Amino acid sequence: MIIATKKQLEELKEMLRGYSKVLNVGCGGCTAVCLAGGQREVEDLNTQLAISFKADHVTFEIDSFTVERQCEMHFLSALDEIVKPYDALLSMACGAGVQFLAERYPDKPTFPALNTVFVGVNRDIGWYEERCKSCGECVLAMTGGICPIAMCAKGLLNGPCGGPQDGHCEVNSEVSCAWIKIHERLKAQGRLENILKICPVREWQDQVQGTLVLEPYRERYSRK
Amino acid sequence: MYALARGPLLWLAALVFTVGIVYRVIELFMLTQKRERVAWPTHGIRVDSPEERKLRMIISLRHSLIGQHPVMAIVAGVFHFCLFAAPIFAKGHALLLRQSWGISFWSLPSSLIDTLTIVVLLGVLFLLVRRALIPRVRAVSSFNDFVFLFIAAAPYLTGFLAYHQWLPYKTMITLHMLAGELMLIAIPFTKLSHMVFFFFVRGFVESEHSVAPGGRVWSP
Amino acid sequence: MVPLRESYTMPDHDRKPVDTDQIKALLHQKKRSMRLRLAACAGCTLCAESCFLFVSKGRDPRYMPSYKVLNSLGRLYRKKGKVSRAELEEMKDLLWKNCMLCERCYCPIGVDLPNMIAFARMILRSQGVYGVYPHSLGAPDGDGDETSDPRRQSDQGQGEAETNKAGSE
Amino acid sequence: MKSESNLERVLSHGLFAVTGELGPPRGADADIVREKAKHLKGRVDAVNVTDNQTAMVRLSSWAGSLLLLQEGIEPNYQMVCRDRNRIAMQSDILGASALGIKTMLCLSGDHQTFGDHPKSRKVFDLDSIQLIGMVKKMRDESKFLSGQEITKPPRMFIGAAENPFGQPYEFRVHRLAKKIAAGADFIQTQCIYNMERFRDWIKQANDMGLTEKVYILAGITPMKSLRMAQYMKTSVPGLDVSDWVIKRLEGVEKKKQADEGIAIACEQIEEFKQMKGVAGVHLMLIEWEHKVPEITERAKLLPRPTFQESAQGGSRVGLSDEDETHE
Repeated sequence: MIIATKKQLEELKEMLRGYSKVLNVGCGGCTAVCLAGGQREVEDLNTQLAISFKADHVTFEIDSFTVERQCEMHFLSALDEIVKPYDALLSMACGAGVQFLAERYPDKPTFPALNTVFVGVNRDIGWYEERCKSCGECVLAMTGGICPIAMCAKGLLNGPCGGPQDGHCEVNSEVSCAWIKIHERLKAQGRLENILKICPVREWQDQVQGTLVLEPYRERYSRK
Repeated sequence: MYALARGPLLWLAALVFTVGIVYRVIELFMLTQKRERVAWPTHGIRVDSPEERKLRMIISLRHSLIGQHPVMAIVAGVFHFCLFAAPIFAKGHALLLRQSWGISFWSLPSSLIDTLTIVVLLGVLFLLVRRALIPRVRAVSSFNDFVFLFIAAAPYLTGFLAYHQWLPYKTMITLHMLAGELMLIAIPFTKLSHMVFFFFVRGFVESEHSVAPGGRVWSP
Repeated sequence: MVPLRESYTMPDHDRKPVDTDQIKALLHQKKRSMRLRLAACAGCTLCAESCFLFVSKGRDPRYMPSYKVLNSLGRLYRKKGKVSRAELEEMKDLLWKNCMLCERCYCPIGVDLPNMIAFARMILRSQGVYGVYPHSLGAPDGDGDETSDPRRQSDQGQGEAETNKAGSE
Repeated sequence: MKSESNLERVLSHGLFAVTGELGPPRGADADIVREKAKHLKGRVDAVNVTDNQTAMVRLSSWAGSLLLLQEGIEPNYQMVCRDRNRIAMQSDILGASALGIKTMLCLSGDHQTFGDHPKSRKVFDLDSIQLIGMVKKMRDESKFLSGQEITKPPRMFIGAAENPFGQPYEFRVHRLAKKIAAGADFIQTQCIYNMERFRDWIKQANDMGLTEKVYILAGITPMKSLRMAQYMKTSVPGLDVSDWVIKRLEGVEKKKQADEGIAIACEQIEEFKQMKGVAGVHLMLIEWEHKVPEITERAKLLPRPTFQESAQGGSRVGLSDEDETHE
């Protein structure tokens, strides 16, 4: 799941200064699940902004609407009529959702309310951990299901650097060394030979904006 | 009938109620488990800005049940409070306790109990009207819901009538005892079991909305 | 554990009858905990506003978390698994179209509705009934499953949709 | 010979090699490099020029290496993966080779959070082992990483680092094996303060036949003081300081602690001279370059061999008398 967290109120106020009628669009996808951009957070933020601007004697009106997911156009279509009277849009989706919203309503200034932080897991309520860098070439088969790209500070592919201390990363003693964990797990599974071979230089996949078309759908999108 | 209601049936109801509640609590303990935490978050804690912190109280209040549904929240709160307080502190019940077991239990003035009872009855009326008239409540209502409203209201209505002796006392008090016994028996095994569920789950099971995280989670 | 008949190919549900025994067995697995939850629901409807779909779709009661649960899992238990395929299809709409499983619903009593929705979804999947993305090639109803076409949803939602106001002058 | 590297000559002649280290200044100050170089000249076979060590911005390592070349010292050009992608690295390697740099050390590099620009973007396009493989490919196959031909390949003696004390311990020797398989010609180890563990590690390397394929230079950093020893024990990641080191420094008065530190280093060097699988020592005297003459003297590492180029491409060993001319 994509994890995001709300920008601080001060930054959002600075962004929205000068717009008096704003629609805050929530997202029922990942950001709702990670307690960052669901309906509840939309209402919370709107209340914060309304009170805060009122205290500054700034005329400001903000309404809310939450869609299923902002990363899909047909869900955004529900907003077509609704957005009309607004000066600006505030999006509580991830960075991808914000851009799709902005794309659907190009004449409306669209602002992000969240910082999208990583692809991660839900460790517990309100506690998330990064697990994936969406690098496009998964190495988890080699590394026993622990990602060195996401979880080693240097993204090393051929074993740990010289620095781990008591099982922790030298960069942050609160973080476990990914390679020690990889070594441990592979050893337990009897698969250490995985990391005794040299992992060759990777072909990074992030040169241009990623696009993916599934083969069965290729026909559908081929230019006639 | 009076003797039956006051004797064996009362015992039976009390027994079923107690055993039932204990059973439900044990069941809830069995269906949940202690949250095993092997790791704790050590970094990456998002810090709210001072202004956000200042507004936190207002926002949580505004988005709590009281902020969102003030009428329903207050009615539900007062209703449930009176539902408990009226029978526990009724003079008649304390008297009965002293006569049977010689235990003295303090009670509230009858006029106050009277008021509590009226509040309960008004609360039931409110819930009844709500259930009958508001479409979204009707959408999740079945015949049972009305039955349970009746079961909840019956002891209070009969008790009120018996106390004021507007109808034949002996009949009313028998009905009152029967109604009370019915309610006690119904609590652990019907919709009224939300009494146990509420205290246990909101208090012990961790969730986004748990009031007091008790460190338990639902077992898979 | 009863093995799930998860099908990854086109389910041939038109021909296959509903496997009541399998549904029963699945229902039995979590009978205690699910029935306890179902019984605890007081039908107060205070969960409604916590569902963004309820709010976005013109406060249609069919989007209420309790409605969705009572009319899917609740019905399965009430009928002891003896449901027709048509009923399962109805439940499918409630469980996939009307719920995004964002797990953000609020119950004052503490019933964890998402858990129940997820369990009901699992039971439906065991019968080859599940929400399919519109126009996906693997859709059981061929090209485009009408009932789960979100564009229909949004058309329906548009007229009734209302925004929530929070403003200051 | 894989390169014309002085270090390679020393090692291939079976001589006990000595390398030093020089940290370039945090300024465009060539004189500082020259000043430090004076202490090293003639006393070591090559000098590591660090590449923005601890991620602090410093004069670049190739420029520092050129300054050493001008001073007549063989630089061991360090390159880390933190700041450059494969394009910049290959280009720098070609440039360094063209200007006469013949030895290089391939490292992953300290993480940027340790330095003065902690929020800079990390690169780590390659890791150290992949970098070693890339340099080898450029040198031996005359090909870029892409597989395209290099007109004139860089002739580099390829070094790598290894930390025998890093975790997980049992993996360290395998990591050494990986570096050798990737193409490392020599290894410089992390500073050694735990002789038992080092002996164990070198034994493993001997048993696996690794020391026959690579020259291992044991890392030495004499303790300047008890405080430094305590700091290194507790606060430097990947270091393993044995209690006996601390005890010995505690045993002498504060003024003589530096002297004791050098004494310990000399004893270690004596052991390394005898140790099977150790081909030399790497002296890392951090901001203590002026002590190099004293240590090399006391450890009987002088004079250093010199080689005279013969027309046939071979070389003749001689012994340096540089230290006399410099005193």
